[in-house]
Amino acid sequence: MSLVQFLVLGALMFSFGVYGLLVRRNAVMVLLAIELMLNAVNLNLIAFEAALRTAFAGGQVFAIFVITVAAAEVGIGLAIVLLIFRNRRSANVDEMDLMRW
Amino acid sequence: MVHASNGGVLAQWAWLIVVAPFVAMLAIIAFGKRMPRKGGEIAVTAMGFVFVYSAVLLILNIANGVIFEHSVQVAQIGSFTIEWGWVVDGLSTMMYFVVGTLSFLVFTYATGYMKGDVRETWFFAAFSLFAGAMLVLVSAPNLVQLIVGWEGVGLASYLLIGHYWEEKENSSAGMKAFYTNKIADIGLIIGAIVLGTAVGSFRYSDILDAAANNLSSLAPVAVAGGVLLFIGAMGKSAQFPFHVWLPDAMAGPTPVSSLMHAATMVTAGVYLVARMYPLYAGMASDMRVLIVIIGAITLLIAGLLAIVQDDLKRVLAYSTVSQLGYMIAALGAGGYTAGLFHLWTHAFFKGLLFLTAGSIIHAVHSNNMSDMGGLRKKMPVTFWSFTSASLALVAIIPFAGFFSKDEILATLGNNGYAWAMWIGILGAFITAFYMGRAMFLTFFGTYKGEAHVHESPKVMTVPMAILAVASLIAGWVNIPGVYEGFHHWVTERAITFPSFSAEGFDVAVMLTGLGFAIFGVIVSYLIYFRDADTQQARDRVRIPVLWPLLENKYYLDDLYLAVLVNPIKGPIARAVNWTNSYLIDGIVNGAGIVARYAARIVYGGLDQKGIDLAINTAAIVTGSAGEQARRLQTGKVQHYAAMTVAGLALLVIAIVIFI
Amino acid sequence: MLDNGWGLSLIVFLPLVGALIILLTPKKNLAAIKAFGLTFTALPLIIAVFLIARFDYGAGSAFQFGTDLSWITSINARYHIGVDGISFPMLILSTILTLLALIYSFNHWPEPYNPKAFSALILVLGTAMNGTFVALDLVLFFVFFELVLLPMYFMIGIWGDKTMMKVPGFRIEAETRLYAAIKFFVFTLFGSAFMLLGFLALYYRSGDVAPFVRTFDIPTLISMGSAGAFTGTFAFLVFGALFLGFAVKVPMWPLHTWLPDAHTAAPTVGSVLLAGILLKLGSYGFIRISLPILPQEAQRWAPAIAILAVIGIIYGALACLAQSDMKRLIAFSSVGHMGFVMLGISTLTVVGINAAVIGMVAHGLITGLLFFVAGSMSHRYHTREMVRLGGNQKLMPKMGAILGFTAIASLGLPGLAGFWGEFMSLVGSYNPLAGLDLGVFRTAMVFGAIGTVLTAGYMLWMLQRVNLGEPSAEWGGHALVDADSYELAAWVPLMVLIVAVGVFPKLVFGATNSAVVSLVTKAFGG
Amino acid sequence: MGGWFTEASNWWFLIIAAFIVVASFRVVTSGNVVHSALFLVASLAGTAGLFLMLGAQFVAWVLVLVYIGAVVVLFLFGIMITRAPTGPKVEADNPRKGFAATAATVTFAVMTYSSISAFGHTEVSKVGSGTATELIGNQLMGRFVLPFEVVSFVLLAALVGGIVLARQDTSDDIEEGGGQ
Repeated sequence: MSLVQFLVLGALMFSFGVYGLLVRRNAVMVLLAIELMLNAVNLNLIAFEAALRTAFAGGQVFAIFVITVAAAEVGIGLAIVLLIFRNRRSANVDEMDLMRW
Repeated sequence: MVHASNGGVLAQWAWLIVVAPFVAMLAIIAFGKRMPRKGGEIAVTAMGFVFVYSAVLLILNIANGVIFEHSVQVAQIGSFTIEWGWVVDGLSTMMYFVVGTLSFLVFTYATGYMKGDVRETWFFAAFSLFAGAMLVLVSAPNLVQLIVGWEGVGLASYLLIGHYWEEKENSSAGMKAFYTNKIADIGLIIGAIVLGTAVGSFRYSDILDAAANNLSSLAPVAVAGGVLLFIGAMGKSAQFPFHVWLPDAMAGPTPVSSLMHAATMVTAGVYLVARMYPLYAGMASDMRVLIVIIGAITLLIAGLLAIVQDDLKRVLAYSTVSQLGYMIAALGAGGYTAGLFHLWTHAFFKGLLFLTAGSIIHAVHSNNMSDMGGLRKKMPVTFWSFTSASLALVAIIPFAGFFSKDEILATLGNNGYAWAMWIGILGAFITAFYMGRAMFLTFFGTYKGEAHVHESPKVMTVPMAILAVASLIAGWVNIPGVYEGFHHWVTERAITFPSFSAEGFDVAVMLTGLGFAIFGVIVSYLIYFRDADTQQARDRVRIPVLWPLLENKYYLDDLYLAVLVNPIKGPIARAVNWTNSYLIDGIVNGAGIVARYAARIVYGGLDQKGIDLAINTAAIVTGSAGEQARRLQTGKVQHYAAMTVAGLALLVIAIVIFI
Repeated sequence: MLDNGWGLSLIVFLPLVGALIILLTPKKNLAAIKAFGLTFTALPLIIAVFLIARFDYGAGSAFQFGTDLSWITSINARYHIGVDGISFPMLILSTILTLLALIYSFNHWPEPYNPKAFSALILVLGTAMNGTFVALDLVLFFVFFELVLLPMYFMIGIWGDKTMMKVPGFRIEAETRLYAAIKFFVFTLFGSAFMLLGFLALYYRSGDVAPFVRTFDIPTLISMGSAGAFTGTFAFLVFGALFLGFAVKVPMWPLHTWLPDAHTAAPTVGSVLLAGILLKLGSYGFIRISLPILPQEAQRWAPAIAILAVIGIIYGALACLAQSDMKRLIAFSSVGHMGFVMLGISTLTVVGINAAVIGMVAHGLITGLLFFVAGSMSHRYHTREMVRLGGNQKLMPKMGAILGFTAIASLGLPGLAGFWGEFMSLVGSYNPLAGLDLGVFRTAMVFGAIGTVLTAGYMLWMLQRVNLGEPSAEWGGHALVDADSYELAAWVPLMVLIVAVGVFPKLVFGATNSAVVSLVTKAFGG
Repeated sequence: MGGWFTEASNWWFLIIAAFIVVASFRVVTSGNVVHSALFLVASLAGTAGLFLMLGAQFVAWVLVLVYIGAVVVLFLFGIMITRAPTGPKVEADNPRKGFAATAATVTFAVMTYSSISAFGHTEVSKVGSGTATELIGNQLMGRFVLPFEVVSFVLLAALVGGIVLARQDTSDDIEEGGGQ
């Protein structure tokens, strides 16, 4: 098995994530897309770990870290979406332009 | 060179003369208001001190001659040193004495004249400032201190002319005097710079030594420097183009006109030319003809103008301008002693004339001669001093004016300026004419004013009496051929001076001058003796008793009137008056208006519209650019994400392509 | 103790300490604020006077009381301070004016009433001004040069004139104080940006010369410059950059439009310090940095500077004739007077530069006093329009007398301080440095002399419109209180100094002459 | 490239990869948000499979248990609470589809190009029993102890944040006097 096949797969998943990020109107769906992108990163990490076989299994350790960070991110993300939903009755990303200068 | 001592301790302490008036000024400002005579006494005592000290110095100089110069270095800039100092030599002792006596007498006179004035204390403070500044000017050993005194005197004249500044014309007259002087002062300052840098120092002694032995560096600039300094002198001594301010200066109280605008201040220009005489006599000699021309023009025009004035003080003002023309012409023609001697005598009798005019105005409360007349019996002392002064001015034999004016005419004649001499003689006639007119209109005929006329108080009449005597004996100091005193103790004893021959006694010129003077008096007697120069007044001339006498005289009179007097009195004088007030004054006022108009264009157009416009547009443009940039900030998260991704993509492509 | 740099550092930083202390004192405790303010401005003056006694006038050219500590090692910027014959008079002037400004404002806090902030700002301004005159390192100089802007910006911005004004040439209305503050700030910043470029260029180029160590140190740069290290287009660009930075501050002719706006809007004390000291930073910069470090370049630029200076003189005078607002008139008169200073500098001769220094000192004293009086009068009459003012001599005799005295001093009456600056710069421009174009300088001299007449013109005309004549009915009812004790306490010292410098110019020339002689000989030889 | 198909594992790889690709595609394109979430689960599961192939057993099971178990369930809660549009014909995408597609393809192209050019021939070594969990544990507590602590802080912060955001909400109600 060559490393590239995993990298290509990761890149494809990442691109789907990007597409989803840019296209989705609903905040939750945007978060899903982000999860997808993070997962692609995990795949790359593990693939490189397999290729390089470092003594300290850096890739896998980092994959774990990525997963924890992703979890934290989802926690907060959903909390915020919840709050906005409560105020605006809609989680539609297009209408959230409070930060317009 | 006549042997001369260094004047011993008296000369060392001569700087007291200069400092005394300033001390008086500060004293007056400090506690003048509380003094019984509102500060007048302080001023008079200070001037008394100056008078006594200068008299002693004069006597010392007459006795064995004094040449002394000392200066204290005040600043050192590269090669130039700036010094304050004082000079005691023939010329300066003479000027000290003139300023001293005149100030002392006029100050005492002023305590009476200005009693109860709205700002009496301030008046005496400014008057002492003037005296101080004049003494600084006269005592200066270098051009820089001269400029300090020069502009100080200019400032004092501005303050004093504008004394009654409630009315706008008075303050405008003061400003006009200051501007005209300031414009002429450009010449003085640039002349001082030109000579100073050429010689390397501003000291008279250095400059005059350089002029005496034709220093090479001075040669190219000597004439230019001479002309420039003379322009400065013309401003201060009210010579032809710059004389416009003197008649307006009569807006000031009469003691001011008497001391400043007759005796001392206006002679500063003559003093400057006299002080720089070695330069004019030596290297800058070929510009001297210009001085004679200007002097001649001034004496003629001013004389004519004096004829048509109704205001007594203006007549005297124009007469001063005319006499200054005499002095300048004399100096120009090479008559160093003649010019200075006339300055000496003129100071006394012209000062007195103004004092008498002041006492008349004080009594009649009006300047115009049309409100006067027949004051002979009511104001005897004033009348007799006025007569002695005008006889001196008209240059009748025993009086001072005769000797000095005669010497001027002799100098003009002998030094190849015959045309100037004849203008001088014509001037003598005109002077006699307008003085006669003034005399008859004020003192003879019936009293036309309403105010109750009485003789002025003693404090005013005593100085007048003293000056009356002075204007008689002042001339005897230098009777040509009999006692050449003035010539000795003024001419030879100057700090640096090539020896100079005094003018000989020219009988022919003397007689012609005297003849014209007497003739002028007679003509004015014929016209104005009884009453104002109205037509019916001249008819009344034919009273029966003097019928035959007046009759033939009358024809003679008519002949002269038609040939000589009327053309002069009538059109020419009026034309000159018109040119003076509309043309020259017009130019002066026009310059003011043009300057203000240019200012408005420069400020409005260039400053506001030009440069500021550029800057404000720059500000506005940046503002609106900011406006457009704001629109990018939509607030939608996905726009930002899209932009980031696009940027990332472009970046990576760029890296891949270029690296 | 005070000789080895402590004295100067104290003079510079005491006001800053004072400002901090004032900020800590509670707002209501006015007495404490006044006490702190007074002590922390009086102390620098006392130290300065102490240093006058110890200043070695003979060696005016050496930098005395200096110290040289390393500051930012990475770019070799050093805390190098020192005072020589040229900067010492300016330092004293700055300490005096700061103290008088504070004394004056004890009784005249400008609108909106906030003595704490206002006195703190004055103190910070004091530090910045003293620092600039003392700095002998380009970075230190730049820091203080910029620090000056902030307090002045806030002074004009907050305490300025609130009336609305129409921006000339546009249909935009703006509050005078905001328009003026921003214009002042951005204008000067624009200039100092180029100045910084010039400093950096010098810094890098100094690396290629003898000790091959890049330095910001002014004396070392001067020795390099006079040895001919900076020439060619590099020198041209650097001089141009420095010229832009300093010319904006002087202000020289085309870059001057911020001055009248800043002065009309600034509170009294603001415009006094602005005219008194801030304008001098530019011309001081020329004398301290541009001329000695780039001598050849200075000679190439001298005629241009002279022409701009003369235009400044005539332009300033003409603009004054067209003014109806008193403070704006005085502002334009500053443009004229600083024109004389720059004319003096442009001659590159000992006489000229001496004239420039005494011109700066005299202008600081005279225009400072003029703005004090104008400020007080506009404070009492609530207007600056001269057409409504009139007969001030009758309503407020003391104020009128002081205004008269200062106006006459300002038009350069000989015997008062103003005359020496103008006269000596005319003497200087009559025979400038050998090799400079005589024609340009002599015509400049003539225009300068004409400038003095125009100055006399608008000054006396202003006096007539404001002081003389009958007071208009409008002021009949008002109880106009004449100059009070605080004002006199601030003004009398200035008047005494004006007369003292006028009658005895050695007070200034004594210190500056040896310094200027050494500067000119080192820079231009001969 | 020929030899690539001969290996058995590659075949497995192809099957799982196809499964992952379809799942991921559906995540971002399905109209129904619940479907997206479930497709995400599928794609994660596929990845876990790949991890097993690459010998990262511990991480694979962590992925399954933690990620799929907890995180995606949280998502489902979120979806239900926000009553996201689960109806069929809802416009889930905004007008910028075209741009997003191109951006995604460009990113994909760029990443693949650089991966191929950089790691064209590196081979993934066949692994025996996979990395021992013990090794990962030692590393977590040894070399990576600092990042480990930092990440725990991140989680703590997320937790506290979540509580604060949630709690703040109820206080508003009290002021509004109940409601909701």
